[in-house]
Amino acid sequence: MGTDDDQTAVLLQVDRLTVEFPGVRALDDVHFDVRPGEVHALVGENGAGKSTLLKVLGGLHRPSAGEIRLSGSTYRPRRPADALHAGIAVIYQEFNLYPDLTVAENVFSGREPYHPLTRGIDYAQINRRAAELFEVLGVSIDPTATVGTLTVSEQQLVEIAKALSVDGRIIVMDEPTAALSADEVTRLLDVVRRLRSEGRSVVYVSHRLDEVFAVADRVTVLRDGRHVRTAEITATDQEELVRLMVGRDISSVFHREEVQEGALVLELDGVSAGRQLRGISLKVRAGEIVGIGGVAGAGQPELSQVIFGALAVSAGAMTMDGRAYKPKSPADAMAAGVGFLHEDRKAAGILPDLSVRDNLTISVLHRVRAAATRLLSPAAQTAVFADYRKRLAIRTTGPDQLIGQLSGGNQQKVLFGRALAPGGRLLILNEPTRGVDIGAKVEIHHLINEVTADGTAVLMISSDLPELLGVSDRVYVLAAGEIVGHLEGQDRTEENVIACATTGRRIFSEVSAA
Amino acid sequence: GCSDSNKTGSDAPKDDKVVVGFSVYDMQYEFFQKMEAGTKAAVLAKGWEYKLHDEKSDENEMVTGAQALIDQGVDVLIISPFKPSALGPIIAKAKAKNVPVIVDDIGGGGAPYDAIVISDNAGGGKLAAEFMAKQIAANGKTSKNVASITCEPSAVYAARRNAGFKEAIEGLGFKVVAELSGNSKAEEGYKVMKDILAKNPDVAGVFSCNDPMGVAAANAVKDAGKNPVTDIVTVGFNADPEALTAIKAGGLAATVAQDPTAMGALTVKLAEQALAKTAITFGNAAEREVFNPVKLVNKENVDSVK
Amino acid sequence: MTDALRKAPLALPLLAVALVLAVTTNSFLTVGNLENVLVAAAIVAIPGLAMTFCLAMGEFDLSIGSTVSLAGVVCCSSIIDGMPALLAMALALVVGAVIGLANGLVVTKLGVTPFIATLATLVIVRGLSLAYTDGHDQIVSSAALKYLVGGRPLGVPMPILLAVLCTALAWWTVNRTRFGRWVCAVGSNREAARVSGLPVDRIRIAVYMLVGVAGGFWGLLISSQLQKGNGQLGMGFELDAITVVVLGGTALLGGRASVIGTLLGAVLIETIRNGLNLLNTPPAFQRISVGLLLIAALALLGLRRRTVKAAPVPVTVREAAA
Amino acid sequence: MSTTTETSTPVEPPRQPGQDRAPMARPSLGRLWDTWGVTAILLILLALTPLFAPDFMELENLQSVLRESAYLGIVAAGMTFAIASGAFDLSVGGQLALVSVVTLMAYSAGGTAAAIGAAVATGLACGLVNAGLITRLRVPPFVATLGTLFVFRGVAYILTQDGPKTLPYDQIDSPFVKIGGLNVAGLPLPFVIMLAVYGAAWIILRRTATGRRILSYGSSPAAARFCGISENRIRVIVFALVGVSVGIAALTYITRVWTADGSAQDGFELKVIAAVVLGGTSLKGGKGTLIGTFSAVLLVSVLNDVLVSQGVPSAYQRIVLGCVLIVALTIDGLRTRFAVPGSFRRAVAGLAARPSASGGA
Ligand SMILES: Nc1ncnc2c1ncn2[C@@H]1O[C@H](COP(=O)(O)OP(=O)(O)OP(=O)(O)O)[C@@H](O)[C@H]1O
Ligand SMILES: Nc1ncnc2c1ncn2[C@@H]1O[C@H](COP(=O)(O)OP(=O)(O)OP(=O)(O)O)[C@@H](O)[C@H]1O
Ligand SMILES: O[C@@H]1[C@@H](O)[C@H](O)OC[C@H]1O
Ligand SMILES: [Mg+2]
Ligand SMILES: [Mg+2]
Repeated sequence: MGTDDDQTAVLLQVDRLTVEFPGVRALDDVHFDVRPGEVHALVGENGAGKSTLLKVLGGLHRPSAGEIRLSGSTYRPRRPADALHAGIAVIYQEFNLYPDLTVAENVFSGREPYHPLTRGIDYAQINRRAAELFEVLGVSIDPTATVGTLTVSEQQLVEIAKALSVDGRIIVMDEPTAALSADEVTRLLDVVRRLRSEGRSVVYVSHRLDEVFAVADRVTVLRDGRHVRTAEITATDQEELVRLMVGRDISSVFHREEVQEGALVLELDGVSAGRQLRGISLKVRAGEIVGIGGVAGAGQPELSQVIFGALAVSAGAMTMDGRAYKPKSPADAMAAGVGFLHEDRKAAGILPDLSVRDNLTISVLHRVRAAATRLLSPAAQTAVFADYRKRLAIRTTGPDQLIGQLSGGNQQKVLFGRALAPGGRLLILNEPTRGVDIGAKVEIHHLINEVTADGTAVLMISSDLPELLGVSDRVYVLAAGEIVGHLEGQDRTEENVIACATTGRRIFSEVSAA
Repeated sequence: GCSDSNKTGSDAPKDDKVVVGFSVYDMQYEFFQKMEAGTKAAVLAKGWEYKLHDEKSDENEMVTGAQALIDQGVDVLIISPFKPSALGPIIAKAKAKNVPVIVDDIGGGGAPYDAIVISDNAGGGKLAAEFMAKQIAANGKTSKNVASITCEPSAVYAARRNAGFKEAIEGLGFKVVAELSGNSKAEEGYKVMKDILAKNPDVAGVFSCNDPMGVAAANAVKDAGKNPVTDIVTVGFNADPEALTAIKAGGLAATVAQDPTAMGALTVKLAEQALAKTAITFGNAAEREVFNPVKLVNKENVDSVK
Repeated sequence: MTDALRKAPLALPLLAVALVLAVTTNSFLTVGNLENVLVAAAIVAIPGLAMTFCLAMGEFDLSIGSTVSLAGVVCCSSIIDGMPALLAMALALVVGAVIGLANGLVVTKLGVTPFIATLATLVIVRGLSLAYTDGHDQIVSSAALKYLVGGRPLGVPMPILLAVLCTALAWWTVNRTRFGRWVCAVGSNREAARVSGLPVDRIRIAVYMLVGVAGGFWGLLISSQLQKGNGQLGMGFELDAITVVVLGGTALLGGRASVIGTLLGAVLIETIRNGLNLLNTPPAFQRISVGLLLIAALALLGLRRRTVKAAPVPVTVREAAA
Repeated sequence: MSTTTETSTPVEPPRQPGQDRAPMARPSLGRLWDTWGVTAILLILLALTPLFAPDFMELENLQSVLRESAYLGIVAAGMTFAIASGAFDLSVGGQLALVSVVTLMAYSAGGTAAAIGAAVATGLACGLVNAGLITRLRVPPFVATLGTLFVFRGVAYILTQDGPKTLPYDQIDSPFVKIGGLNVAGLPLPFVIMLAVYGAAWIILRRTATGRRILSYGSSPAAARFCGISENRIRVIVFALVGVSVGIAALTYITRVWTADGSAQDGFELKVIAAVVLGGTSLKGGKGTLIGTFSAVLLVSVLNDVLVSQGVPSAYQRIVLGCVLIVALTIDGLRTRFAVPGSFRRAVAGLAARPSASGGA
């Protein structure tokens, strides 16, 4: 090994890296390095090229120019297996899990140990080791559960466990916390610190700058595929990072317009659905933003899907605008004026083979047809596309780009636009800003605010506590499929939400009961 | 080189040389290979030109290819039709261009062809029945139960064989206790025979409408520990080489032979008559049928069959 | 009981069909007939097991029927040419393996969709087989070959014994070995398998070779029964093999393999076929019955599934968190 | 030792929201290939054909090729919808047999109009039976249509137990028979019908809400559901479209071959599916190209015609046809592999730089 201090201090060195896709240069002459035992954060707007850089490290993309050196020697992964052999474990932004296999099988895929006696896969061992990993992460996930039945946040945790189970020198995490609850984030950050103390390096991508400041030693900012700055974390601050990322100042203060108490839009009365939801009663009024909080797995997606007609009601009743509301399918719900954003972008959000324009207009096809012929009008579709692209700052090469080729955050913006497009009575938003950058997050919050001004009611499910409390007028808290809290006014505090969600306390504000 | 017998440009003067087009059922079967050889030899012997089209067991290919032969200017069309009932459009086109049509085997489908050379399928079935009854008696069996394995329901010629067999065997006092389809295939013939043996272990004979099924049925009989000649008289149809081999080895009781080579030669003779507009002597004038005889082949005469 | 049904859902329709046949015929329940049915089922179950891997991997192999033919032709003509029977049989398996390798390479290295690649192989291999035999039967009389279906070690017909062995082996491979898990992993999410560092191309090639060898073996079984090889044999067998797998519950989209299901699927199909013959059903009605019974068997499962699982993917259906 | 590295890039003026750094409107080669690739191969084949088959270009031969490919082409148009929606219909062979038999029966009972009505109605009915099994009884499309393949053929067999249904020869001048034989401005009527079907199909797939929903469902059934697309409606529409296409195709088929029974066009389903997939429609659903299907149908027909006219024995015809299938899709496979700019150059360079190290793995 070299004797030069500056050389040995670098474990991974990326030089003049360029990556091109048809129509886009995703990375342009980028340099980046990782030292042993450091946490190096990578930040930038949606589409800045963060994931692309990580995919190069993981052997998924081949650069068109540039060099990478690992411990001083050339590192040129041709396939993911090469990265694993080199001790680089990557948690990708979009999950890579086998829905049909068990949690433990997913975690140890490719490295399944054989039992010395039976010469078959040692299930006892992998189940035990998976359980241990989840224990470290502070969650209880059944190693024998089928991954396809897990929630998004559980799937994220499986991905994390998978990376931890590899004894990697460098652990790369692409937005690992986008789908995690506050509690789980805290634990993950502890895990990251522990990895560092073991002398391992972590590359950490997140749009949540507080996490970056809580855990990183250094930070690199990418913008438009170019390197902007690398700095010791102590030598910078949030405002500076934001400015470097977006090239301008952003006020992250959300200003909620005063809304006047509207008419009752949706009411749930003792609604149950299988074992997932029990006796849910809640009300949403016109122009109101009602938040739903709780730890992951408390029944939030089920609640939203019951209202959207995707999950059957087993007991209780719903009314919409005072009339009985019994949607048999999402199509029914949409016909009644309900819009919906799913929390699982990849599995139930994007239409991967369709263009951005088609993804945006699929729920409003009747509005982009020529009146006389009832044929779709490409021009009208493009107009819808142009409108949302502008309002949401969607970064794409054009209306015909396939949505699968967008960066994760930009996909999320398209899906948000899709949910918004039909307009109507009620908008159900599951994790509306999952994976979007700081600027777009503010923009989305403004848009939510705007739709309520037209009298649309919003039901927002968010595991991001500041968002939940900052954006909604009232908050219901779910725990184990039941409503355990209803927080209004002064009571809307992080402490109260956490108390209800995790400690079994029940808090019901008395401000305006009915 | 592309100046072989397949090619006659339409640029060749029409009346220079008689061009015969032959559309064959499927060149993947030995039966039709022999028929083709017989036809071709007879055509070339006359100093005529010969064009071949293979229908590949497909009615669409049959119509397209036969019509294409007419388009290419053949003077006479000989066809061994995969689907006799699809001869209509071909003959319509031939009539429009004044091309006589001679059908070889399978069936005429009711269309106005000039003549059809046909094996006596029903007669063959009858021969099979008579032989079977005799052999059963010789075996000393008292059971009056027999079975038959048929081709796919759409094979009209095969249905005639079965009908001829059934009528004759029942006339001899037997009962056809199982009549199942092996879809002309050896694999299925074998399985069907096994099922027959399970249900009617006492059958004294079995007739199959073609030899692949017949030999397969004989194999099934052997696999059940019985003899296909002396226990269960197994008879096929066609005199395919595998049947002749089996008969010699005592692995099949009999088959019914047609003579496809001779049939091919006969169609050419009829074609010449049709071209010369001389009258044809029909075996059955109503259907313009010219019969080609069939004969039963068993251990005694198998060596005389080529 | 319900758990057993969930694991082997075909057991119910199978029992129903068997019951009906036991009542309506007096020959169904005879030893000879049951043996018939089981031998026939074993012969399609063995390639079906290989095909189970292919479907679990989310892919199809349509070429197996042609492999049956070519393998049989190669084996029989080699025996005719004086090759020792065992060697000729091994050669037939090699032919199957080579066809499988070709499929695997075309699919992985040339990036051709499996459906078209194996359809092309189906056409090409059939062409080879027909060109080689030129329509002539390759007739053999080989005791060694005959033993494959005719042998009765321990008094059990050879195919049944082999099918039981193969099923056990396949079950173990699917559920207890890396290879089996990797096949399901590739079928469940091929991209994830690649990202996890699995040798995806090699897994796929191996599965195609497995199907190829199984196709070769199927060819030997057929040639063993018929004592001949022929370019026409095995036509349409690809659908037979795929049908028993699908009927057995292996998802067409991949990710899961039901080994026992395949075995039951084969038994069900052959029981139906046998039953229709015992009942002397005319061919036209046979087709309808096979079709209707296929649909009925799966409809039974479908209706049951509907009552169990109200909402489709990816709604989280799981026990409420503690 | 510096703690902060700054790139030379200065902080740029704020970017307009939605503005991209590399706006590229021109369609990529890959996208063009998706739609037009098989067409290109077809054109190359057509350009080369006269070199080895001079007779091919004769009018009567061209007409014959177009006429005979129509029925397969029409069903392939319908099948494109099924495959684009992520399902396929294995029963089309049975449908064609049944529709043809019923149509001939209707013709002898009520003439041309009755026959045309019966064809479309029977096709539609078959499609609805499939859809019903899939949506009501929850049978997966593969098994449902495999089952109905047997059932439809079986019914056709039952209807033709006393022999195949046939157009009587004396009906040769009936307008019905003309459907298969007539030429319109030199184009065979079956081909004209096929063109019309493709026109209509293209509009449905590309220009109607229904078409967009079919593609969406095929791309991701789960996501489509949350867009308010009803799975059942998609299934019904798609299988009805296949059925109707078989109904129309049967008209051009039956008036060319004049006969039908339960065995008509054995193995039809694989030919149809192969044409659709060869054309570029993805079996995984979500992607469909009618231009591709159309070209693939003609590609196979032209190839078949050339092989037949050159007197190639059928066994070898198969070998050539299979190889062409592989070559056509290899070009497609390589295209996806080298979609990224510069990847081809790098692959070539990589091959050159790797003289003998390729043996091991
Ligand atoms: N497979 C692909 N094909 C074409 N373009 C792509 C592809 N993958 C990424 N891109 C483009 O590359 C650019 C960088 O994307 P990348 O995913 O690296 O962004 P990111 O910084 O990770 O964004 P986010 O925060 O939204 O995840 C984007 O413009 C994206 O559209
Ligand atoms: N496949 C489908 N899935 C779900 N909803 C549908 C579907 N087709 C139509 N709809 C709904 O039916 C209602 C009528 O709308 P629309 O006029 O678009 O239907 P349509 O007439 O069937 O469409 P098209 O004109 O494309 O045939 C709308 O609410 C629309 O969303
Ligand atoms: O006897 C012939 C049979 O062998 C063949 O398969 O079909 C036509 C028949 O005439
Ligand atoms: Mg990203
Ligand atoms: Mg409409």
